[in-house]
Formats: sequence, C-alpha cells, structure tokens
Amino acid sequence: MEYIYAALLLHNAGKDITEDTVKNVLDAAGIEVDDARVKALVAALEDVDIEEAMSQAAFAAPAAGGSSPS
Amino acid sequence: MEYIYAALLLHNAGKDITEDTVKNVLDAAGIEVDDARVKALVAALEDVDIEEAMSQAAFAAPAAGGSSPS
Amino acid sequence: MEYIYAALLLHNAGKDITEDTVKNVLDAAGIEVDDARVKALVAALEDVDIEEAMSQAAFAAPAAGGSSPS
Amino acid sequence: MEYIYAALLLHNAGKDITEDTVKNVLDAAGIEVDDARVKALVAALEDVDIEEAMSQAAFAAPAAGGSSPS
Amino acid sequence: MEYIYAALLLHNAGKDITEDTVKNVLDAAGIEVDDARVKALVAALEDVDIEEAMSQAAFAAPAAGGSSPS
Amino acid sequence: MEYIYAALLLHNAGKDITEDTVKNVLDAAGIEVDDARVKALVAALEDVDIEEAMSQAAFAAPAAGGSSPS
Amino acid sequence: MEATAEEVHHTEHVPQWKIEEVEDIKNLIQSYSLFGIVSISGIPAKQLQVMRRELKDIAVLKVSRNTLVTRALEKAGGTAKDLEDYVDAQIGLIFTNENPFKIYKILEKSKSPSPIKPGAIAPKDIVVEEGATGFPPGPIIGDLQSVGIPAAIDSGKVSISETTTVAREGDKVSQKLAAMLNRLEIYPDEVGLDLKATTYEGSIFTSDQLAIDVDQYFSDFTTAVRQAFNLSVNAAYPTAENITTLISKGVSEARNLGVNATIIEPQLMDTHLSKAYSQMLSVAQIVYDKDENAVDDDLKQ
Repeated sequence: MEYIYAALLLHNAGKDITEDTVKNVLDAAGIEVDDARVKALVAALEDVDIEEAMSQAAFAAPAAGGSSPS
Repeated sequence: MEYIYAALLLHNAGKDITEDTVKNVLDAAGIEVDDARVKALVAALEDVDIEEAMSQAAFAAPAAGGSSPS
Repeated sequence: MEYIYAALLLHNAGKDITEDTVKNVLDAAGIEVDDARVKALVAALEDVDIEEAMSQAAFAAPAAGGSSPS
Repeated sequence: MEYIYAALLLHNAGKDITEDTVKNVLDAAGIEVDDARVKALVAALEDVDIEEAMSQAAFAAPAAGGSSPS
Repeated sequence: MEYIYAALLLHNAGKDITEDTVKNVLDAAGIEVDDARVKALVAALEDVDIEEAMSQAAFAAPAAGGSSPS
Repeated sequence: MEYIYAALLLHNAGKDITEDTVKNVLDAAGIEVDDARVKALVAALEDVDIEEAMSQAAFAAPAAGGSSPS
Repeated sequence: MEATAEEVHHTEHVPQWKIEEVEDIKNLIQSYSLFGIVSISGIPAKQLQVMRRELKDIAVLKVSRNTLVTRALEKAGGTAKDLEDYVDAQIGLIFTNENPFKIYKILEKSKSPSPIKPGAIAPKDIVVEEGATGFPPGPIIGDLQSVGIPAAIDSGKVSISETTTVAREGDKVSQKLAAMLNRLEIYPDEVGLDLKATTYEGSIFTSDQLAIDVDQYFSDFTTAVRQAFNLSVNAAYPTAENITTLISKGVSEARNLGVNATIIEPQLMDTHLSKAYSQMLSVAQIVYDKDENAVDDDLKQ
C-alpha cells in the first residue's frame, strides 16, 4: 500500500499525483520503486475523484477484516 | 494528515519512523515541514501501535461498508 | 474494475490469467489497455487463491457496494 | 458467470452491452459462445439499471446443507 | 403452490391478478384449475402489497446464505 | 423472474419444463416471450435438481415467513 | 561598555555565588536544545532528589531562586527571556536535548499519586469504591457517613456499602473529606514535575501544546489506513493487500447483477429457484393468514 499512501500524501498536500512525484516520495522513504506499479497507480487514479474514493467505504470483504496488511 | 500518511508509508515499507525519515518523505512531496509536528508525531508513535490501528481500520471496514437491510 | 472483471471472466472460464489474456479481453471490449495496470493486476493475483477469495464474497454480499437495499 | 463478467466489463468501460460486444469479449477470452445465452443476457439486462442492480445486495442462496438461520 | 406462482408471474409481468388471468396461466400449464381456490386467492391478494411480501423473503435469505457460488 | 416462476409453476404441477411449456405459460400471462431466454432457461435447468434447490430455500423460509428480519 | 558597567554595578551588591549561579543557568540554557520551566510545588525536597537522579540520563533538573532565574533568562535572551512569565511560585528548570513532546510525556508519566490537601480543588472525580476497609468497627463509621460515604460493619470490619463519588472534578475538597481520603489511602492528587513551558529551537511550547492526544493519533492512523484502503479498492488499483477484496467485490457485483436481473446462468439457477420459492412462500403465508382455502394443501403444512 506504500504507493497508495504516497498518492494520498501528495493529494493531501495539494500536489499533483504524477509518476515523478510519486517516485520522489517513495524514493525519499528509501523504497525501491517499481516503475510499473507507479505507472499503474497513476493510471488507476487518473479518472478517480480521490476525495470521494478515499471516503467512500470500500466493498467490505471479510478478508479486509481478517489479516492486517503486512 | 500528511504526517500520518508519511508515517504509514514508512511503516508499510518496513522503515524506521524517525524525525529524519518523516521529514525526508514530506520534503520529497514538496511539503513545507513543520518540525514541531514531526516531533509530536514521532513522540506519539511511542504510544501508538500502528499495527493495531491498521487492524482496527480493517475490522471497522465491513461495518462502514455494509448496511444491513432494515 | 474492468481489469478485475477481465480476470474473473478468465478464471471462471478456466483460462489462465496472464498479461496477454487479460489484454485480449479488454481489447475486445474496446477498452484502451494500460499495460502497467495489467501487469499490476497479474502480479497481485499471483499470490492469491482466487477460488478462496471468491468464496469470501458470499459472506460479504449483503454489504456489497455499501448502499443499503431499499 | 463469464457472461455476466463480460457485461460488467462492458458496462464499466462505458460500452453498450449488445450481442456483438458480449460475444467479442467472450471470444477474446477463448470461450465458446452460446448464442442463446448471449441473447438471453442482453434481453435480461435491457431494462435494468445495471449500476443499481450490481450494487444492491442480492438474495443469497442458502447454503447447501447449511445451517438454518437462527 | 402453482396458484401462487401464477400470481407472482402475473404480478412480475405487470398484469392484473384476476380470476381470469390466473386461470389462463394455470390452464396453459395444463393444470386442472380449482375455481374456488382461484377465487379465494384473488380475493386474499386484493389488499396485499405483493412487492413487499416478496421482498421479505429476499431479506431473510442473506442471513441464511453463506455458501460460495461455485 | 417470470421465467423462473413459470418453470417452478410447471415443476410444481408435475409438468415437464420444455421450451414449449414455458412459452405457453408466459404467453398465457400476456408476456412477450423472449425465445433466447426460454432456451437458456431450459438449458440451465437441465442439470439442476429443482427439488433440492427448493429444499435449500426451505431453510430460509422460517425467517422469510416470520416477521421482519432483525 | 554599558554591559560591563552594569556587571560591575551588580558585582558591587551581589555575592559572587549568585553571579556564578546566574552564569551557570545561562550556560545551561545555551548548551541544551530544550529549556523548560517545571512547577515543583508540593514536591518534598527528598522526592525532588529522587526525581533528579531518575532524570539524569535524559535531562538536567535545577532548582534556584526565582530572582536568579529571571536574571539568567534576561542574560540568555532570545526565546528564553519569553519564559519569564512562567517564573512564579515554586519552579525548577529542566534542560535536555530530547524532543519536547517526549520530555513532556516522560515527566507526566513520572508523576505519582499524592494525598489531596484540605481545600484543594479535585483534579478529577474522586470515587470511593464499595468494599471492605481495613478498619475495625468504631467511630470511623460515623466519620465516613459524615462525608457522605455510606458505611456499615461487615464480617467484623468497616465496609463501604456503595461506590460513591465524593467530589466532582473542580470541587473544593473539605478538610474532613481530605482527612478521610487520606485515612482510606485514596490519593486523588498527582505530584511531580509539571512542565509549564519550554523553549525549543526558537519557539515556545506550553503544556497544552505538548500534551499528545494519543487517542487522536490512533484514530488518525485508523482513518488514514481506511482511506488508503478505500481509495485502493474504489480505484481498483490491485495490491497484495486489497486483491482479495477486489475479487470479492467483482464476484459480488456479478452475483448481485445476475440475481437482481435474473440472468439465466447455470451457477445462479439454485439462487433463482430458491428466491422464487421463498417469495412464493412469503406470499403464500400472507394469503393463508387471510384465507386458508386460498392455498393448496401442500402449502398448509
């Protein structure tokens, strides 16, 4: 989920979520960045109203309740 | 919430959450860092179990997502 | 969700979920395919027991979408 | 369920759900298409608000040999 | 039960539930119709909100549900 | 659901569920019959043990018959 | 050379040790990144010694005369001078290189319960729990009752018969009640180093700014995690953590659509049939309640 957190961080700070900005943040955290995942993230968020998507309850799968993401 | 996201990013990546690492991440996102907030965050994390907060979030999700038919 | 539906379609038909098969399905639907997203999907599915994940849906079903049935 | 996934895929991509588009998607997945089922699918969805129907909790079949509701 | 199914069928198709329409459906199914029962059924259904009555069944089921659609 | 009701009506009356019998029932109800749906229905029911499917529903019935679910 | 002249002026009237003390405090202020003022009121000298020892790896604790402290603050200048306002009553000085939020937390945790003084304000609700006391029967029963604590003899001991709130937060505690609480070994007060304000890297932090709301942080983390999860699912961005949810979501949506739109699909036939059957039973029940003869015999069972 690091990539998502990076996106949220940028969003909250009012910054654009681009491949570069996401990469910068992940780099700074000492994370080895996977370009494809960054690209996928940026593409997935392109048409998304982030404010809405982050506040709207996601489909509640029991899996989410079970194990905490590691 | 940027500071929280930064901490979660680091936590998820298995990195230590220190004043420096948090600052680095925020800096990289182009956020003007407030040292006091970073310090407060790092101090708070001594008493906040992120793993627990994460599992609580997951646990709460189904309730948030699903409304029972009434 | 198109990428997810494509994967489920393939799985249900007993087909392998690879970057190529997913791309083919999305292409056929007239969707402009983002390679990175396909990659991310296939990677995420690698370590998941799809059958098991699917079976969890039944439990979560009432919560689906988060809107209460009228 | 492949036919339904095909419909969802098309719907999500903002495409019309017609016999042709459904067939194309199924074909691309390497599925041998049953014309009657495609026709039936398209007919069944004709007057349906797909967005609502997919998010509204459906009647769940009781478990085979499952426990009776308490 | 056929009588009820006939009524539901008519209701779902947006048709009036009258002695004639019910009889027609049952006739078409090759069922020997009991006039008194049809009369009683039609009378009993007069003040019933069939939609609501049916939806009660739908709500009860999810509690019983839990089998994976396989 | 008309097609399903028709099938159950026939089944309950001890009649065969064929394209013709289903069509007859629907016709008699004044429903414009979609041949593909009838075909698909009859084909789909071929491998289904209707008696068993109904007995599964019986588990849900007490709740359904009772008052509103909690 | 006005400063020197002033220095000389003072040296004429001020003993050498005072000058050294002021210099010492000034040097401490300048050599630590954090300088704070703590209230030491109510702390016995002996306990203060213990506290100083316990803190020695983290901080330097110094107690001096307020006039000298004020002098030192003036000499140190900068933000230190702004702490003058907090120099009153019994105070001590604390010097550390720790994070100010951490030092505040450490000091808060080191506080220990202490008897409440007569006439003091209750810092929180004071509750006396029901149950046996160690006291043998005697006039204490009347004493308890006179401060509103119901008491009786039970198994040869004085026992408090009901859990009672004897003072609300902010209430003044009477002499009688204070004495009784002390006898019952109930210590509602807290004694310890009470950090009033600190300077830190050019800013001043007061105690209310330094108090970390751990619950708030916890709930912020929970919210952030939920937001991230929501976003990842709602944007259908697959990760190891949410792929199961995404699959479940897709499956449920397909099922919902299939069932709600009655799509003829082999995997859904059982559900369609069950649903129809259940609906029929529901309607039949209602019909039966109105007229038994409206349903056929196999439904009457």
